[in-house]
Amino acid sequence: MKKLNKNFWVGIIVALAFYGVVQVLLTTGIFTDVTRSMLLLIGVNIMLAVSLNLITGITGQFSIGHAGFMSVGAYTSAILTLDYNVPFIPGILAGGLLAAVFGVLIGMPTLRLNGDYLAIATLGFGEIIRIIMLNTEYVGGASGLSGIPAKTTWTMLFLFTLITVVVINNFIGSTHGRACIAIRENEIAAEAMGINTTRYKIIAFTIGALFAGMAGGLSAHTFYVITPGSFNFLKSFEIIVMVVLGGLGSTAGSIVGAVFVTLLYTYLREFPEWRMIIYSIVLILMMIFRPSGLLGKTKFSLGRFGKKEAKANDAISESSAP
Amino acid sequence: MTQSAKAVLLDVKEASRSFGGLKALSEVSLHIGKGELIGLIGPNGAGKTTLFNLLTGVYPPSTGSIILNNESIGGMKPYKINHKGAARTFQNIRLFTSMTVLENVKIAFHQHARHSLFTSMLRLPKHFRGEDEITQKAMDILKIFNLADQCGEVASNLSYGNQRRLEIARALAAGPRLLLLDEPAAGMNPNETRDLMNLIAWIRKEFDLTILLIEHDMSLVMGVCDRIYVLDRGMLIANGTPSEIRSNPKVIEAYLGQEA
Amino acid sequence: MEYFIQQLINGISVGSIYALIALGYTMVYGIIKLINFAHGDVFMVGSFIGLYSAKYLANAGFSPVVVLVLSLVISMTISGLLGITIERLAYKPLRKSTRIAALITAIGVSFLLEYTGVLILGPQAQGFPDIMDKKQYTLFGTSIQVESNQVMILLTTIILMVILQYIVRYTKTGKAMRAVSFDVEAARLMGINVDRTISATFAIGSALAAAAGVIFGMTYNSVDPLMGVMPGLKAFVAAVLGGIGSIPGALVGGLLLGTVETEISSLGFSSWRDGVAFAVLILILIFKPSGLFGKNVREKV
Amino acid sequence: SGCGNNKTENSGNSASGGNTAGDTIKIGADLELTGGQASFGDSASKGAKLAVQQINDAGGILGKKLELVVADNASKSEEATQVAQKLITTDKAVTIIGASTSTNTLGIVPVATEKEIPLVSVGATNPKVTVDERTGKVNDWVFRAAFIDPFQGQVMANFALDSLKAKTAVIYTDTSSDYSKGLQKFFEETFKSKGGEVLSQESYQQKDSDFKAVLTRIKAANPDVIYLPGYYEEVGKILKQARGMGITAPFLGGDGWDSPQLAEIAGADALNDTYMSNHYSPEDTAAEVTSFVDAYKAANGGAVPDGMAALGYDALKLVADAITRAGEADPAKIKDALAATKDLQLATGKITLNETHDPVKAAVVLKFVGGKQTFETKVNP
Amino acid sequence: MLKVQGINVYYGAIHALKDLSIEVKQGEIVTLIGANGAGKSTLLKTLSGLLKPKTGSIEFLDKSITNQSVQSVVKQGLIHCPEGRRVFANMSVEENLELGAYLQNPSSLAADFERIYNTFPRLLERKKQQAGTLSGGEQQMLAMGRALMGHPKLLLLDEPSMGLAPLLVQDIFTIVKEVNAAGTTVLLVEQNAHQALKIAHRAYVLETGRVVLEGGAKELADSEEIKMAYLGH
Ligand SMILES: Nc1ncnc2c1ncn2[C@@H]1O[C@H](COP(=O)(O)OP(=O)(O)OP(=O)(O)O)[C@@H](O)[C@H]1O
Ligand SMILES: Nc1ncnc2c1ncn2[C@@H]1O[C@H](COP(=O)(O)OP(=O)(O)OP(=O)(O)O)[C@@H](O)[C@H]1O
Ligand SMILES: [Mg+2]
Ligand SMILES: [Mg+2]
Repeated sequence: MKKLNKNFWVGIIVALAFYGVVQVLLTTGIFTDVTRSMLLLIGVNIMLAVSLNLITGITGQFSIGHAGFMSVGAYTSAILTLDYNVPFIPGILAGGLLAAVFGVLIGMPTLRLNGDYLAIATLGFGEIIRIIMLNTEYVGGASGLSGIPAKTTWTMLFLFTLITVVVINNFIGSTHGRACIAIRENEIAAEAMGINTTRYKIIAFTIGALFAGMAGGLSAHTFYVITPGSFNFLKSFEIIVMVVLGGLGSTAGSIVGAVFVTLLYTYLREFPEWRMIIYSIVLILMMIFRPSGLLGKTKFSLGRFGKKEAKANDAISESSAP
Repeated sequence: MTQSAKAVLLDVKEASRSFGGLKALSEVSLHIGKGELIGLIGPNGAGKTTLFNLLTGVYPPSTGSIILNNESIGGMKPYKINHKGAARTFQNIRLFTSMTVLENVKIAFHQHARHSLFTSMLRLPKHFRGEDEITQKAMDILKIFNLADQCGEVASNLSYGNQRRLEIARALAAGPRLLLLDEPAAGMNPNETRDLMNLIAWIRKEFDLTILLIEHDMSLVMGVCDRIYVLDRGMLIANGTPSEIRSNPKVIEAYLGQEA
Repeated sequence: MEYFIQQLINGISVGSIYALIALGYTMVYGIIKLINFAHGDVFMVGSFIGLYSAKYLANAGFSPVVVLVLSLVISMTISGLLGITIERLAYKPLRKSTRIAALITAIGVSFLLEYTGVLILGPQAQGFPDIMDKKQYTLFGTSIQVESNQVMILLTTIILMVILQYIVRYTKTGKAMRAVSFDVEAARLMGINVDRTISATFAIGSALAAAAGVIFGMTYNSVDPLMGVMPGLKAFVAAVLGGIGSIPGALVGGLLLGTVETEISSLGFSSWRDGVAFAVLILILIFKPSGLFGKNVREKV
Repeated sequence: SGCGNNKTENSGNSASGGNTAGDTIKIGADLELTGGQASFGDSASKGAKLAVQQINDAGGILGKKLELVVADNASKSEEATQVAQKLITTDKAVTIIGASTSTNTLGIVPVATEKEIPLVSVGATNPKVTVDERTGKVNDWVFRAAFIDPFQGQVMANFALDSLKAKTAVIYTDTSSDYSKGLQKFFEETFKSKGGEVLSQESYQQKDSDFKAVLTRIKAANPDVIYLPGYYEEVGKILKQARGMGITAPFLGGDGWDSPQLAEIAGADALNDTYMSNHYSPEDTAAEVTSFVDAYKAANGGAVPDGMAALGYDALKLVADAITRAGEADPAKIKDALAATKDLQLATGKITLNETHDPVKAAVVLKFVGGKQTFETKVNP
Repeated sequence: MLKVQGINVYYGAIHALKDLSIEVKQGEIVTLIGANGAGKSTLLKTLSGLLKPKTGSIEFLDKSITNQSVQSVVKQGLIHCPEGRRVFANMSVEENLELGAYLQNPSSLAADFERIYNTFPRLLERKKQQAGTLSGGEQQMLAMGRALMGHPKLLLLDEPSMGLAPLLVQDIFTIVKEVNAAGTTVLLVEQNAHQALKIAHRAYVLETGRVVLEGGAKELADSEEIKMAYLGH
């Protein structure tokens, strides 16, 4: 089909080539387990960042509850594979679906909220999910679930990551994605132009949660243990950092951000007591010198909550010179 | 009255709206026939924009009813009203600033898109047909407004005058029956205003539109409108042809002043 | 009944700590619309400065009241300067960027303070000396107890709130702060020194955080480099609950959050405490989308 | 361990005497050097380093020096997994010690099992670390230095009933910690089965500061004893607030109380009439204990070793002993030797590993007097 | 009073003002006219110090203010009433006016309020209303009132008549004349060139960042060239 443009195919081919090379390196043992774990972690983080970018970067809905969706997926799929002998892939998909249900539930009541109020409400939802897990003995309470089989292979993870990126990117590149961007840019105008903003906000939350849930499942089946504590608001922050460092609103940016943060974090492990200090200094410097992220467009306003301060007054200024 | 002959498109019956203690509109009634070009004028703060906001669902009316094309739209959500056939521009330009000119117009076509979310996520053939159609139609509109050359430009990079025109183009793209323009000539110099006037007259014919227009530039209002409604402090004080309005002492006192 | 009142008192005392931290949060937010996630960590720094000054001053033989006042002053001053420094180095370069970029920087500053603290002070919690004895008062022939500290915290919070509200509403600096918060450029055109106004905001906000830190240390006797995380988060919730940017809102939000939490615990559901508290928050926001005191400023179309 | 001197060495570096000439035997330590449990990992790594130093000073094992490779798992189980992979594949450790909590150890267990490398957990107390919860099978490759939750819980329940003559108790658990929940469960079982009554179950979470709401409840319940199986930081605050509110009942706790900061936070007065179970007492006069305490103090600026330091020391000694008996540094042989550990005298007592790879050793009950731990009694398993 | 010599101003790579020189004499009303994007607002922003010229000099009352801060420029009596009103949306009308007098002696505040409320009675009616909810015209009055609170010696007005009802447009121009008659020098930017030239003494015409014409207001108003390009007849 000529319309699947060239970039798309080039992207797919590069991705497959990358997959092949890594696969060879892994089977020949040139890449060790350590590298493999890191690659899996990168994949999971890409899924998280790209899916959050849909909610926050594209639709402009500031969410600090992404770790909550991730945990729903992680717990659901882990319980299914551990206790019900559900095969791996259906388990992951089920985790994603349940997370998507939570996405709808969380999306609905928070639709009345904007900006920072939405942020705190999503943070609250994320914490509520965590506290439910913490107090439910069936899912292991504080000690969580352990002994989860490490079924996430490089091939699986690659496929899931690829699907996430392609599907979300397809969405963004369609009229439906444009509707979401319009909401971010100017909600009042979007609504006046016939866009059902409520519906698209829920859709963004749902799709975002779906993929975050699958990422959670894949992560649980990589690292054996999940505990409620690993899905607290700091985890949500981590995902936001990836999205913003990469460039809010850009899928490619989210990928770059996820890779960058994961690598930074992994390599800094060599300096335990300096790790967080260096990490935080890197964050600050990056934002000062590249406030719109590694791949961000230089001129990029984020609707209401990402608005530049000088524009804060545009509600009342009738015209602004171009 | 002239409009009785024509079918009524918009019928506002005793609509009121207050903000806290302030009565921004009180019991305003007006009707607009299909195909008319109506001006809405009045001093600053008279409630003109507020009336637009009621017509487009930004606020529900406190009391009263609004009937568009035989259907009550009072209190409906803005996007629904848009689907029912009323589109507007804003007094303070509200473009999707970091989207391109073309994308801005495409947004308005969204409601007419025939490809579903699912089709798009999987890039099924229907997606491409749907997107092509939208692009095609959007380009057609841009050509009318002489904006086709700049279709790839980010909206915020357009000059002020072009931003105004893009907003009108975007509203037109939604395929309205009723077009509401809020001070389209603000910030334009007399030359640019004259061009705009011609454009409005032209699209009215070309698209068979009914237009309601707020403007403080009397050359524009008097130049193109069939009839004019005058608001003052939330109340309708006059209604008539431009020449009637021009000589209406109430309007002169409240709005026009001696010189105009 | 006595039990209920006792728990209400407990709740108010927890809430007034939240409120005290929330004041600084809301103040900085109100002026530059930045969720200053490092606020909780300035609170931590303030607490440690208070700890060391109190230890030093007590060893030097000053009387408890002098120790308390001096430690507060020292801690508030140094933290205020720290706040100004943070703003200059980390936030000022981002004034023209998106708010989310500034938010990421704030997260960075927060980690930086926390882990510099860990590096220098070690990860362990340290005891905070009892600067003043805590007295228990029993209310008129009932078994209801009130601690001197609880009264002090509530009073401090209310007094600071009133002062702050006065500053922001009625003083010239306060009006300048509000002007800056709405439109920096227009504020400049009024002759307002924007940089100095923002610095003043950070200084006041950080000094408030430090005061909260010292009082917190005195009350709970334990300080550690990560101590700011939870109170910071709770205070943020309290500020949002009250309507972020609103100074009385911070007080009411804090007290409300504190009492809700305490009531849940007192009913025996303490493991669900934070969950219920967040649920209450969300419910309130659904019915009052900009918090209890936040003005629902809709954009005028 | 006091503050100011807890600089840890970089994980990649050798933590031994620095003698890289000749053959070395590498042991990996997967510990919490940063994050929420950093103080445990820190103590454990100091204890382990001391053991390595002593062994190397005495000529090493099988003619080779030991080398300890310490790596930080940031108090997160998924990082513990990655760190274990690194220690095994990159650093070629023949055995791993760590982590200092059950959850983080559970992140290492599958890696050790898959790679067939023995793992000796320093501080994991949850039974499921060595015995698979679902199959009930003992994991061949996993061992531990600490006694398990059931034992500690039982010790304190018995102590409450027998020594304190308590009939009623309230249990106040840290529900965000599986350690605390483990102790709670076994204390409750034992206490009830022997005729005691548990009046209520209360809970708090880590990093809480104000406990008055629940303490008001407890005060109203008026129990004979309060079991408080938590970590020192919250315990300190709880004791302080409880005593301030006039709760006079004895408080009992576990090894999580073990830190010099406890007395600092709670104050000496609040600690009166409180008891804790622990792995060892630094005041124990047994030769092994005193020599450990003295050497640790000498190496760490006079800091008194806490329980986790002793366990870190013991975990390493367990490994060293197994390597010696195995006769070569081969993981499979070390594993078999570890399983056969018997009557090994260490800092925390004379250890025999039972069929579930858990140490069978005595626990001590310590009483606080004037803010100091004093030896109360020793309870044999 | 104001002497601008050869300034060049850039927005990043965009060269917005090119070697621009103008002069305003004490007591004058000088108007700047030009199409959208000619650089009129940019010039005013540069004068008030919001933008810094790369080269060139600005003298106000015989002192150089070329690189001074906005604050000190305002202090010397050069007050800029910006394009698009820019009122403080969440503050009341009264508080907005008070901020206009930020650098003034508080003792004269009451008198100033009265002066402004006399000029704009509508503002008195809306004294307690949040400025953000005022209508466009009301906001413009507020913005002007706020600038006048600062006792300007030289007042820079950027499109004060935009969006105003015809009656008010006349009012605004009348007010500008009055203000000028009372001793304030005015530099006025207007799209409504017709009206602006009527009240101005002199005018400059800007095109793409350059002065292309200057002269007496009457002469320019009569010039065919100007009529064609800016007056629309
Ligand atoms: N959201 C609101 N809250 C409070 N008052 C409002 C609101 N919207 C409008 N008003 C008030 O209602 C009145 C009418 O305002 P509106 O914007 O409709 O005037 P307008 O006729 O469009 O004036 P202009 O020509 O200046 O734009 C004004 O006094 C305004 O202050
Ligand atoms: N912040 C900015 N960044 C980049 N370019 C700008 C900026 N502001 C203005 N410009 C550009 O500088 C030029 C002059 O703009 P200016 O606003 O001074 O024009 P103006 O004469 O005031 O026009 P108008 O009549 O529309 O107000 C224009 O080309 C404009 O696009
Ligand atoms: Mg209007
Ligand atoms: Mg301009």
